[in-house]
Amino acid sequence: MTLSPLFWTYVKVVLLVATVPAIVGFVIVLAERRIMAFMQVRLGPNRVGPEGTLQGLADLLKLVTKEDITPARAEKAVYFLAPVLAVIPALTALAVIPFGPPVRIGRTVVPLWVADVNIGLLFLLAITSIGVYGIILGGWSSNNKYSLLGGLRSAAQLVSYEVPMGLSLVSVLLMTRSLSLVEIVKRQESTHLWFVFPGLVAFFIYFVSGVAETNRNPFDLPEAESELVSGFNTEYSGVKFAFFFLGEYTAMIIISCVAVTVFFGGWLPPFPNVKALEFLWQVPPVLWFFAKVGVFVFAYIWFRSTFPRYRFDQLMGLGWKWLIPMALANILVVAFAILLFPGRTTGLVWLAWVFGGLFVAMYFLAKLRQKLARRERLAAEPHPVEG
Amino acid sequence: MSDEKISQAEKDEAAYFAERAKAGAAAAQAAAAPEPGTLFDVQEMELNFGPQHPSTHGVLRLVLKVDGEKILEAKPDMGYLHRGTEKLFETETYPMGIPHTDRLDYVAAATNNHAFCLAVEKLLGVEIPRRAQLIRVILDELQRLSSHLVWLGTSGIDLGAVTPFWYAFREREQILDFFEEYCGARLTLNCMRIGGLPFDLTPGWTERVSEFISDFPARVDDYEQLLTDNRIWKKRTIGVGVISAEECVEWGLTGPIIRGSGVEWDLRRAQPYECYDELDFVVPTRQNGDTYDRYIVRVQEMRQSARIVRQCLERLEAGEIRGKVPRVIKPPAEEIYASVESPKGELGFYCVSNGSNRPYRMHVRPPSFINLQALPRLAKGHLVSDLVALIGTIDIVLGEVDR
Amino acid sequence: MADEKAPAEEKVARPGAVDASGHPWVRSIRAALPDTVVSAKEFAGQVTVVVQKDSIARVARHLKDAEDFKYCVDATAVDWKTRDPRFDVVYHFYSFSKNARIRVKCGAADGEEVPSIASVFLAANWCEREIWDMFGIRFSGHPDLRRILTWEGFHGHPLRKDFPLEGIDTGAAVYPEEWPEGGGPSQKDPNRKVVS
Amino acid sequence: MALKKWLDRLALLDLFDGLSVTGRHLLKKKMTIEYPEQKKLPSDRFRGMFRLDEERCIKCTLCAIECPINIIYIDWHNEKNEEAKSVKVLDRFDVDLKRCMFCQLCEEACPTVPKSIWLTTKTYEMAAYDRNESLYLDIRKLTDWREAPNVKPFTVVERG
Repeated sequence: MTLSPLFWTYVKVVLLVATVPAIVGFVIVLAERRIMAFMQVRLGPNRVGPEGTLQGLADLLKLVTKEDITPARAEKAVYFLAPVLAVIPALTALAVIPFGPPVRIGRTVVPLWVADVNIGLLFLLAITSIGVYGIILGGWSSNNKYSLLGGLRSAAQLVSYEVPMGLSLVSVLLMTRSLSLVEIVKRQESTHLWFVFPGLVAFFIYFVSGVAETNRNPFDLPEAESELVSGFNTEYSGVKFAFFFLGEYTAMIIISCVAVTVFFGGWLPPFPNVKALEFLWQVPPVLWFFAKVGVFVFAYIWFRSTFPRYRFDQLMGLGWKWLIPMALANILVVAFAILLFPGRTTGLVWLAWVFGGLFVAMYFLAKLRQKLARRERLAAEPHPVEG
Repeated sequence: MSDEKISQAEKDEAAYFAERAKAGAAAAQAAAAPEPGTLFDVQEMELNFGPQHPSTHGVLRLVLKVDGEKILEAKPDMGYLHRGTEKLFETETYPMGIPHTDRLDYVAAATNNHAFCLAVEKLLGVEIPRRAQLIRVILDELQRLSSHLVWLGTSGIDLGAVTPFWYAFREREQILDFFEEYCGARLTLNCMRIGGLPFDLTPGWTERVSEFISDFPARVDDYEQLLTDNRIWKKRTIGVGVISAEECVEWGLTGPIIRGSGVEWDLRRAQPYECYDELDFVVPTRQNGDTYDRYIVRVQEMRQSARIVRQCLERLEAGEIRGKVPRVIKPPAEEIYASVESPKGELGFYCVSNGSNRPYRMHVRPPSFINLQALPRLAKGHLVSDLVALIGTIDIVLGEVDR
Repeated sequence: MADEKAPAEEKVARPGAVDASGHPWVRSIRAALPDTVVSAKEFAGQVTVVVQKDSIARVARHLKDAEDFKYCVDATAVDWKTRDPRFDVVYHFYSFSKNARIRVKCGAADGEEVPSIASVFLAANWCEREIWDMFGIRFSGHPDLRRILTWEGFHGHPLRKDFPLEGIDTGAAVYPEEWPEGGGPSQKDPNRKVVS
Repeated sequence: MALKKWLDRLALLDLFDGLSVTGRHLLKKKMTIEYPEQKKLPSDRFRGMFRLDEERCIKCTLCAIECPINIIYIDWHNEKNEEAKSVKVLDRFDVDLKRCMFCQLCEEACPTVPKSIWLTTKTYEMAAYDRNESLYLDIRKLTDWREAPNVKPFTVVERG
């Protein structure tokens, strides 16, 4: 008996919709809270279940049993719709992410993606930006000034960071010549090169705008507890709040997934072409994928516990004055490198060396300069602090 | 109540009811008027910032007029924590007033105690033994450290940097342990008495403090590494809330604010009390008078405080801890103003005595109250995000503002 | 204090206040604004000048411009209850160049207005509001004389000596919906509700 | 100068510095004290809950007089003891703990040696469901409050 591909698609959709919220609730939130706590020399939640593993369940129970409040004079329909708008697109976007190469189950070959759309990247960009409407509408419909400010900030953030994100992906498109995410991974396999190396600048821009797009620190302006008292979700409680929460974390997963797929070779192990490292292929590719996503989520958490928050206008300035010109210039450079050796990847390799070398050189120069400046400052201080 | 008081109260009352009648009429008129425009029809929006807001550092309420996020006008509204401390002083003997001073600036209780005691001691003309002076200075400076650490943590959180808060509170916890060991309380210390100190140091205290102090500059380096050079921190603070030295003087600003604007004025240096005149320390100043400079000044002050504590620990020698104070404190019928450099600025006590054992009038000159006065001036034209930075940089404690 | 009968241990001998009419700052005020200085004294190195109430703003201006007392430390008041005039309004000014403070006082009877110095020193603005709030002394020419620590509509002035220490029943906490602006009903307000 | 500025901007050194601080702390010793299981012992001078020694107390009411907020209520009467000497007997010694600010002035005022009322009992767990009942101490509570129910075992954490 063979099962139709459609059946497998249903199975995958159900699996995704069921597991991703569970992963968000149980793994990522817990990991975030505990890792942040560790960085802040404290322990974090460790009471519910062994080492706090059931914290997600407790949070879920709390949120579900909480009273669901709708403020007086709120736009009821929109207020109800906004959390849904925040979650559905985020979950939909997961459809095009390739978690691994096709696997054989029985006699059927099942690809580990729901759909290999040939406009994959465009689809992703389009669908994730719908999620922001949830935040904007939620902020507006709550009839609360702080929420409104949060929603407006979110709108501005969306406008300024969609552009650099798209532009940074364009330079990758030049390398892959395909929008399909599966195709992008395969292309990285065939060129023996993760695109993060030639696309270092593109990756940087993509990740910065990704952090901004998901409203995470240091770009968490729409929420900004200390300024807007949670901004757009001030008035939300219970399940609706849980939906916003879920939407935000799913968006974070998607940004990480796309970064892994486009820049870090998707399910490929590190250095797929090096003979000595062939044993890495023994690890199932899906695990490689999840490990890489995990690294990105960790980076998100790390940023959150380290950086202060940008101001609204500075955020816009960063987007428009820095990231967009940088992305445009990067496209030019990449295009030039590709055109220099048409049909071959030599240009990309060169580009990788140039970008990598430049950055490392700059970093160490700056480090040196910092050390010298510190020594000078200490020498110039009239009363150096001894001991 | 005396007769004249009643007549005055009646007059007040009549005026009040007339005003209320007028307000009621206005309200009725407004109700009859067509529905006011919705949020989008008006350019200006009134935003209630506080009293329950995470970054107003207590129960400060600011009524903001904002255009988008730009602040057109900020009106502070306080008094939510008013407890009538000055009235309480009048009803109690001098030593009984000291615990009340703990509750003024509750993150820096030792300096409050110190200022109170200093005022009464000046009135009495009491000399304080040298050991007591040194211990007082140590307590003051440890308190300054802990207060600045609270400031660093909370103003970091206001700007979204969560982690320095925990590091700062880790160190503060150690300082509070020292206080607990010395006087038995962590926050509301009540650790000074008129004429000296209630206790001598416990054995081993000085060693533990000096160990902490020698470790402290490295900890400050950590905070600085997180914040000082960080581009986001710089962007959020440089050029925010700039105030010139002349304006600082005009507004009566004190403490790190006036030093951040380039006025090297520190009561520990300008009018040394206790044994500050023989200690070697720098009064850090910066020239630009913005939030970043005030941040730098405070961080430098932490380093200097550590130095002062170390010097005092070196100078400690056995001796009396309480000067010759009469059992019943009855100062001459005079008036006195005495002030110390609290972590927030000049904290003064103006004491009027009528020769009895209670102060006739005890007025507090709270640095936070006077500094807060400049907030509308600082906030004007900035964004709402900057407002939290400004509240953080003024470093108010509402217990002191409202008294 | 506890036992008033306890024998006072040795009283510390202390010179009392001395007359400071000859102090240069006092002379300077006298020279610039004749007939303003009522008296002057010095105690523990602190100079106190008592001036006429109506000229306080001019004295402040003179001290600021001519004597370089650029910094208004504080302004407060003292209620003497039975004295005439009833109140003392007390100002402290500081001079950076002299590194010294001066205390300027003026008397004010109940209901009298004192000229505001908020236009001379911005710092005095809130201090004067506090004095109005706590003592009920009005300041003429103050830009924004509202109550500051208590709320608008509060009855009485807490730091007056005849204000009861226990406070007064403002009713505000009991019926917030009845008195939305926070003003407590006075004892004679016919609408006042009493909790049984 | 401009070159330096650009170098600093593009090398992201400040951001990496910050990340290194938090990264370093990831594995450092944690400061959390897991409260009910672990406890930090208060110092010897810690001002906690009151304790009264009725025998030592000479009923001079100095503590009540010295209390800044008048929360100590003392009543006593004279009684003849077996030697026909008149002795003071306490009728009431109440401390309204819920208003107490733990300033220790009462202990300082106490003239007996050792003190008959003292706060250095190393007690700080005074949470109660009913303030008026639990935090209003009469003589009985002041002298035998140690019968605290349900104290779970805990480990003591070193100070400092």
